[in-house]
Amino acid sequence: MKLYEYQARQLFQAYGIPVTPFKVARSVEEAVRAAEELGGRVVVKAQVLVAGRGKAGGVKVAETSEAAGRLAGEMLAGTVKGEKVRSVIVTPYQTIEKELYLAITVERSRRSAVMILSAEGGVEIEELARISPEKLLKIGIDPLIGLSQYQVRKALLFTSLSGQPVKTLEEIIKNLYRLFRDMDCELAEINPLALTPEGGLVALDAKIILDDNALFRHAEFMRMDEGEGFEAEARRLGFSAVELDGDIGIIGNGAGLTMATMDMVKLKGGRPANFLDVGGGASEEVVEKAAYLILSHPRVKVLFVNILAGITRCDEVARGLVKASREVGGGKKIVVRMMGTNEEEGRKILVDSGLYPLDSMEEAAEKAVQLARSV
Amino acid sequence: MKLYEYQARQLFQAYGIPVTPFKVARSVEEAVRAAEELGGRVVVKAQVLVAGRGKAGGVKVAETSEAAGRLAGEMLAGTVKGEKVRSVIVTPYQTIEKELYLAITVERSRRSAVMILSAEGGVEIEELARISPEKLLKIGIDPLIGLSQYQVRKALLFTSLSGQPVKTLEEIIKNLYRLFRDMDCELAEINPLALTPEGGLVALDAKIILDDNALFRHAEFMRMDEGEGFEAEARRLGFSAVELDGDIGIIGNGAGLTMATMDMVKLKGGRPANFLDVGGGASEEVVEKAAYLILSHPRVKVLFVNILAGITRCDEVARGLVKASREVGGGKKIVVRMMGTNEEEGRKILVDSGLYPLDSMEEAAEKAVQLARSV
Amino acid sequence: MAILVGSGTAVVVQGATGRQGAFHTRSMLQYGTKVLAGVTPMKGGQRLDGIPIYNTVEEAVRSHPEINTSLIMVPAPNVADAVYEAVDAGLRLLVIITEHVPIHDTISFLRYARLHGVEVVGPNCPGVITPGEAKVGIMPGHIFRRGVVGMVSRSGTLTYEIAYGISKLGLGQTTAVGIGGDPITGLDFIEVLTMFEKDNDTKAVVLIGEIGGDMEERAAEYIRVRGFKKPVVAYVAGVTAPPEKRMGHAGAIISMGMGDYESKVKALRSAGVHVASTPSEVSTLLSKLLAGVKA
Amino acid sequence: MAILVGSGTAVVVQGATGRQGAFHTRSMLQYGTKVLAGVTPMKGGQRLDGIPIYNTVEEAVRSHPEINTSLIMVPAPNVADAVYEAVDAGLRLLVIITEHVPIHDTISFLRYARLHGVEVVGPNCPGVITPGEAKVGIMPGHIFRRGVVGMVSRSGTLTYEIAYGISKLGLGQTTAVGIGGDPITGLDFIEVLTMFEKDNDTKAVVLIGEIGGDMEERAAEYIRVRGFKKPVVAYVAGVTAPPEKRMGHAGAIISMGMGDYESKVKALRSAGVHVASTPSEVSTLLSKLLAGVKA
Repeated sequence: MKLYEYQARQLFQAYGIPVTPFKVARSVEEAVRAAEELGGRVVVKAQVLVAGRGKAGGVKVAETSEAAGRLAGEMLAGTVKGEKVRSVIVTPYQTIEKELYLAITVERSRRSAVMILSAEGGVEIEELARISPEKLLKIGIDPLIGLSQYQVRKALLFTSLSGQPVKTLEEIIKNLYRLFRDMDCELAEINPLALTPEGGLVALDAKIILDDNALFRHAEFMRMDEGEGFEAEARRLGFSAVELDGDIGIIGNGAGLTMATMDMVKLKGGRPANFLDVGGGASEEVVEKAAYLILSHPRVKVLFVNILAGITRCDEVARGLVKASREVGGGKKIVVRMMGTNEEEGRKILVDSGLYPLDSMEEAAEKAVQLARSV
Repeated sequence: MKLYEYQARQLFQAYGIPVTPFKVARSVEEAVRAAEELGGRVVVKAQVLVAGRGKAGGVKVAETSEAAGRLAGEMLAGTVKGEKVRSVIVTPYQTIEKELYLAITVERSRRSAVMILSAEGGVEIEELARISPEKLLKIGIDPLIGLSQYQVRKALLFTSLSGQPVKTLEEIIKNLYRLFRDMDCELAEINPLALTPEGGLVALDAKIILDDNALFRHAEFMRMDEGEGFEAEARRLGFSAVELDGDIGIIGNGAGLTMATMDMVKLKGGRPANFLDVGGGASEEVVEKAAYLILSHPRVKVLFVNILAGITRCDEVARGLVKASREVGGGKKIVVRMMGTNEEEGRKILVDSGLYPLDSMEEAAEKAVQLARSV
Repeated sequence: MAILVGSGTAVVVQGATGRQGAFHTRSMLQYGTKVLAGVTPMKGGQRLDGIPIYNTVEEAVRSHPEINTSLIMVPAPNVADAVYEAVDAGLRLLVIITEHVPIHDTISFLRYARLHGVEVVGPNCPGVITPGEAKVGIMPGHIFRRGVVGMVSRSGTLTYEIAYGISKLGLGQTTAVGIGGDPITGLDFIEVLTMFEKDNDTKAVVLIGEIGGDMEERAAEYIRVRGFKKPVVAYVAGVTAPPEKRMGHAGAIISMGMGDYESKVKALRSAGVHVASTPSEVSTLLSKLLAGVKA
Repeated sequence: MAILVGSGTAVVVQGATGRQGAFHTRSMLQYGTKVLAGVTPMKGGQRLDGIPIYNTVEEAVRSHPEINTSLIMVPAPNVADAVYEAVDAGLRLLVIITEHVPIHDTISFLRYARLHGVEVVGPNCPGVITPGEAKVGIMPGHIFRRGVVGMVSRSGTLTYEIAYGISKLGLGQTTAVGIGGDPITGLDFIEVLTMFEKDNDTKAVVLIGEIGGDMEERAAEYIRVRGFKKPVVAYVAGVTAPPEKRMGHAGAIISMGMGDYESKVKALRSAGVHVASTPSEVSTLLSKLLAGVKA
């Protein structure tokens, strides 16, 4: 779960990581008041989760509080890369002596957390990693020991900072690691971490991704998903789902199979409307809900269900599909391919309701594409 | 560093381990007031560090507050097994359904912490370990993982408690381990942990030994040693010292050598007055202080110094001894045996001052014993 | 031969009495897997389909010293503890079926297991099957048949899909290993490839990947540099997946410019791996490569 | 031969620029030990008696790949970190001189080192010397001479005392290992005995114990049960030590009915170990046992 910048900044503050002062505003008035209280030149930043906000006009400088209000108003009325802006933050414009990059994240290949540090911040770190890998320091962290003092020292030596900023950076590194572990982060990133002309270090941005699987340990972030639309609804029902722009709805069990199904539809010339993985052992009710959700989507013409039943049982799947198809009219077609546990029973239920299951994934995909064209 | 019961109880409280209510009293009046406030039958417990306080009359039951005052007065005026009583605690008398034993300590042979649990508390645990080892559960704790939940479960299953006490015990075990780690304990012990007739669990005693070497992490316990006498004074000077009842003072460098020196004196028929290890690399000043401390002890007739100089330098030792011998008169003799780094220089300094170093430890010990007899 | 599990495998199921645990314990027993015990705290003394349930792994191992493998199906928050218990009890192979395990837990217990020389498969995986010998997992056993193809996969049901095709062709499998769909897993492609290379019965390997991460790229690099001695056929799911979206589980995500389909396929092809564009093409390619090899 | 250290030993000193560190680094160099580098954070680039100082162990090892051993002399609060750094840098043997290391730190870093297969001697020890080859420690080198007796000891200066006697007799030492005086140490008596048993040059072993703990009893049990193949002579300090008093350091304490002199001597004698009643008697016993053995 990616946090909004203001949430990440609040966590930084709670963990003693210096950030520029900031205020969250959800209206023009709040933005004006925030700018007045902060005084001087400010930055207005749209609170969105998409990447690349800056280049998309989501971060702007205002010389006066009125300008701040106007910018906030524009942002709050619009979207950034398609994402609706619900709030902005207002924060003083900070003059910068030098920018650093500091992050702790999970590295798959090392099977551990890594700290990444660069004396060049502000830039896209992936870009930097490609062009000048020598400017990046990566330190793998042993999970049983944690970040060792010697590793912190190594990081400090790498920056070639001196004096007070070294001590501040040491505290920031230790606190960021504490936050990363305590909060079950997948990523905790400060980019840029600014060295000010006064010799201070301060985070100008804050990015945190929490591990969804660990939210049970962080009740404060276990709020209901507030979004709208297909994906949010699917999440509320407990599915992993992604919306796409085609007309063939996809239901599969297991991420790999569902992706392969989606890929197959595309390969056969069709356009998937979504990806929806019902997971393992889906019951009749679960299948019904999933099918209903997709069949009721206006863009969907055909629903293609591909189930390989291991824990899952074909009869349950069949019953769920039959129910959903009865609830949704409108001439929407259902193509089913299923195999495995209780396959015969499942087939019988489908056939009795006029739904004819197919044997192979390819055959079924072809059928779905053909139906979508003919509707 | 062994804590007083009241200090250990305060830590228990801070870590959510239930203890019976208690008040510390340093006078008869305080004890009477404490007993009045607590009401009913109380127990008065002398706050001393020696083991076996109960059998030595340091724990007594009082039916009235006057009786509590009287008992406190007697304790505060006296000693328990030779240790002066500076304070007592007053705590309500607790009826007991069953007694448990719970401790976490360091086990040398496992090179790790162990949790020890017994459904029979109150008794001497060493005694129980000898007679009925099957009544003790010992669980080794991996330092990199900590106490695992499965180990806690194993402990709970072992007690054959049921219902609420199981949940309370689970909390107590986890909290005791947290305390043990956070506070760098060598031992954290609850004996007895009482099951009350109401189904509660409460610690009736509290024993904590902190690791002296980790006190730098626990500034609140880094108070100056308040004791009196030779050992306390030696500790304040930074030496490891133990007082014995003989007349030959012993200074060595290194615990093993100093013990061997002491043993040798005894073997040769002498009586060591103390054990004092000046440690490695002792400077002139350090040696002088050590020698002065021992020479000024009224019981000491002869000082036997045995130094094997590695980091330590014989010339420094010699200079320190010469200075101390000049400061203390009274016909006290010094026998020196030294070997190693800068040996020749050291010998010369001694000889110039009329102190003749001997070559072997045995020879020197014999000389010291002989001198002690003749003084 | 085969790898990881076989006739010498003796299993304890941690979390045996839950709904899923009981279902799959029965299914493994029916398959013929030597499941000797189950463990569920506070349910010690019960029996399940004839096998005894113990409170702790230690007790189970004390009563059945031949146990060397654990199938872990406890709820996600308890997986780390189950691993510590199994490692401390001296087991040699852990297969973790549970999904949604917190990644920090996974990082810690994998390290602990590795330092103790214990192999871990998973989490979030279907398990390991050596057809005809032992099924330690939740896969439908009848889809697999004894044969010559080693399978290693990040995806559960997709493995069944492809295994079915291989079985139908008559080639069958030596062992199929579902390494799991999480970003961080115990055994990875490279480690399983190494095992298959040493296994004489395995004549070819099928590698089933997904978008996300760089495990396929690293496997390709390993094959390219080391010169893997057996033919490898790969299928990678997610060619049409959009970037920055999690496709079902945390492992399958094209993120920060990493883990897209093209990069994986390019790397695999440059290592001499035969990449199938559909699941069914895997069998087609295999049958060509193994023409003449007797299953 | 000899054990632990020898002509193949190449040393980095962690904490080389402190007063003690510099003194002993020089002393080891004078002895002929291959000390290739020192490490002191923020002092990288300096030199000390001709050897380079680095900021990190990693840098030292990168510049001198033959380094396999670290002598750790950093302040007690920093020892744990120094161990993690040395283990992570791939060293194989760590000798920790520093005393007053918190016991919880010791427990953790010893476990970490052991899981990585790294040997640790100490903390709170004089180090290891193989006379004529390498001195990795703070002992006065001239007391030792090359010979046939393996020495293992919980006590520093007492080792010198006894080594001096052995050297004077002309027997000399293969290796002398000071395992350290703390309650918990890296290598213990049993592990070092095992090494000496395998070392062909070692004809007899001297074991120097102290009151406190049960390491002597466990060593005796090991010798008794396994049937140690070489003569062992022991000396145990502290026959006159009062109970419940720490004699100098945390390791030497007769506490909770454990670790007294009688129990140790009884156990050693019943295992066939020759127990000397004074340090000098050790050499006397050795010369009888090794009559005819050429040093």
